[in-house]
Amino acid sequence: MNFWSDPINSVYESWLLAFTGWGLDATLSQVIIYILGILILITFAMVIDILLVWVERKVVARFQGRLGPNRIGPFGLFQPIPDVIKLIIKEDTTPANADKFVYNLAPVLSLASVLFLWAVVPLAVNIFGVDLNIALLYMIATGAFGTLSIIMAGWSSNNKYALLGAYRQVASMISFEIPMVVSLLIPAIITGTLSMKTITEYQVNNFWFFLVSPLGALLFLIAAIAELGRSPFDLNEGESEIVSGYHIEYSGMKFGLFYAGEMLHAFTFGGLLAVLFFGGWHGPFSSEFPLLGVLYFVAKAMFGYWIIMWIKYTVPRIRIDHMLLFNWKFLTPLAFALLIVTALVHPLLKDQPQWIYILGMFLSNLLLGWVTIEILRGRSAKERAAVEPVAAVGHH
Amino acid sequence: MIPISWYLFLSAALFSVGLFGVLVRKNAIAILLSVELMLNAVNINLVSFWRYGNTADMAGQVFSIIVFAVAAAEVAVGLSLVYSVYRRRNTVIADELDMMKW
Amino acid sequence: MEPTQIIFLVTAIMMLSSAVMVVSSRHLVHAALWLIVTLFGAAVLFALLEATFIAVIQVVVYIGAIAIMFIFAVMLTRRELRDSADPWNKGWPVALALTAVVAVTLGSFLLKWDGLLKTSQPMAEGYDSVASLGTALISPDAFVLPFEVASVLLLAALLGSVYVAMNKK
Amino acid sequence: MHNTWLYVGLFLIVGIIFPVIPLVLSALVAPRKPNPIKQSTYECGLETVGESQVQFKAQYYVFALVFLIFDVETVFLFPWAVSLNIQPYFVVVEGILFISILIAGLSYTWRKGMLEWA
Repeated sequence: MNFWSDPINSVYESWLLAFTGWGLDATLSQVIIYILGILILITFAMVIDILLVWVERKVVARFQGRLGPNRIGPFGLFQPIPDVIKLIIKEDTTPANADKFVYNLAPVLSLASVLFLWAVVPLAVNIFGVDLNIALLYMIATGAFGTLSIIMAGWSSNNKYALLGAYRQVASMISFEIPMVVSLLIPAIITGTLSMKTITEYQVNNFWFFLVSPLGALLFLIAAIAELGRSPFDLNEGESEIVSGYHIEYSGMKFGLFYAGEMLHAFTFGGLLAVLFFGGWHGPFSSEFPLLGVLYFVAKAMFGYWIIMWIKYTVPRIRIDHMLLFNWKFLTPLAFALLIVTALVHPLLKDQPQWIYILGMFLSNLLLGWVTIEILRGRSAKERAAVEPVAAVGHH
Repeated sequence: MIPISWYLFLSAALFSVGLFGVLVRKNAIAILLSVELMLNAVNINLVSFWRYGNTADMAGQVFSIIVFAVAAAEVAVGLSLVYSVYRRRNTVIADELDMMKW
Repeated sequence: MEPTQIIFLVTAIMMLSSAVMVVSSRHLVHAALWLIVTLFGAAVLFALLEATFIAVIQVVVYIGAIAIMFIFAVMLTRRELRDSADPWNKGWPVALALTAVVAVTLGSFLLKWDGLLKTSQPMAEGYDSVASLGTALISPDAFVLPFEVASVLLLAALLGSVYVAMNKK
Repeated sequence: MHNTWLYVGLFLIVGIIFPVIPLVLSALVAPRKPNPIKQSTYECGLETVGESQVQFKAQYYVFALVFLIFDVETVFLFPWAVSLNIQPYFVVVEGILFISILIAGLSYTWRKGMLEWA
């Protein structure tokens, strides 16, 4: 098999041949190759993660009119290396009353829950960890471990601020999981599968789902930002009130794991946004040259990551009750309304020509968005009418 | 190949551990934790009978999904009751809840 | 021994020992964390049984929602968080005897059954458990009634639990 | 040939072990000189008053309750969504009935003011 058209399978087969040639059992050599492949995939993710440290620092500097890291290497590109070395050789303090085992397990679980996601993300036409037929649910399941790691960290640190930060973060993560799951259902309805590989292939052969469900993509993005705990939903950190949230007592490499996990999580959500709504690895010549597909995927994921950063460094933090009520009173009903509209329109139009289908779905999304905005406008006008007389008195 | 007996015996053992927890635990939340163990034992039974029987008949899996819904409902109502009692009586120790004794 | 058998045994031992920790642990948060280990073990078993959907749902619902609920509830009623006293009530020897009777009865019933050593048939090629589950759940001649009843059950649970938890009287 | 669940299982194991490596590395090279001040609870330099594991607000618990119910609901919706393409149209109505029953529950809790931050 040709390396350039099918790199994973060609490497797999040549290695399998080599291992069995050395007299190893077929199952055992399969396990060894799997582990090697997993290590390569995880290392790839971690290399991107380390680069993200530079990207994040450089971009935030530009947003704030600074230069950012510029001393080590061209454009300060090698800045992450001393950062990592510093984290490794830093003394690691543990609070005296901490629950040691849980305290140490939490950062590991935090990064691991993000790494787990990379098992199912399709990087190119035939470069992917595994084609799971329930990949979307698997993605939600890994999120459960992330939630767990946060509550473990907050609880075991034996610190009030950490615990408050964990409460806030967990409450917002579980709340925003509902609109996220519902927005995942839209690609599932259109393709009739939960496999990310099939969803991407459907988009390559037909159309990007962004066209038929712009509202779904928007819901996914908002829910993803809230899951990540990034601004405007970063009140789990709230440095002016609870210092830095659930990882306040962590130092050295343990903090580094939380930090790396958060960074990679944001990038992975960018990638998932690409996979679900923007065609994944799809681009010119991506089917012929899978390695090019990986490049497209990384570029799209980086674009999603950049949008998340853009929002993070632009908008201010909101209050925890506003955030939770925003979810339960606005985002969740909207998500379910979108699900109902999609479930009604999709079966009606699926046998029509493609342009009618796309137009119909797009218009139904647009209509729902317009209705939502009108309802919001009516409500806010009512609220303003109730508030304004008081404000007028205040002015005089 | 794993014979079905392995699953059934594991599930029976898990059920017994859960039953013991329900009977001996003082704390009401711990009792609910043990009930979860028992429900899980049931679920293992359901799914293994599905797998070792006719896999085209989805009754086993559908039933275990219903068990998930029941478990969620049980946890929601149970924990709310515990919290409600805690607010009135300031305790979650089941032995101290003696309102209904006389 | 086959690899699947080894995986099963490791998982079973892990599940049973953590289940024992759930019922014996003094600290309730630890008990809840041990419960998570047991629940994850059950998910591994479901994966072994090739019930892929159930395996993932086990993690999503039990670890992602129910276990978190338990930890929240423990923290809400935290005056009893550290049981310094005995976590078991005085009647535990009786309970142990009772449990032993139940376990022995269950075991003897199982041993009498003749299908005990039954092994599974391999799954059909290209079998999609999610799609067939979906078809079974919503087709009118299968399980559509339980499907709708489940939503009523969840509705009742939502209303009841929120009312009980937040009732100020 | 390619065993899906074997791969996922191995991925979970490797994914858990991988983050431990930098921790072990750090434990080997980092200095360790603990003292009571370093190990005390960090509260911006103030002395800690009372227990650290504070009781949390009941409102979080209500949101967790609503989440639990809706999480289980989505579990039912996944098989429904996947089989929409191969089912007749009235199946859509069944799902919408299912969703609207739960939305009714959400709007009831909303109306009763139980979602408000008390």
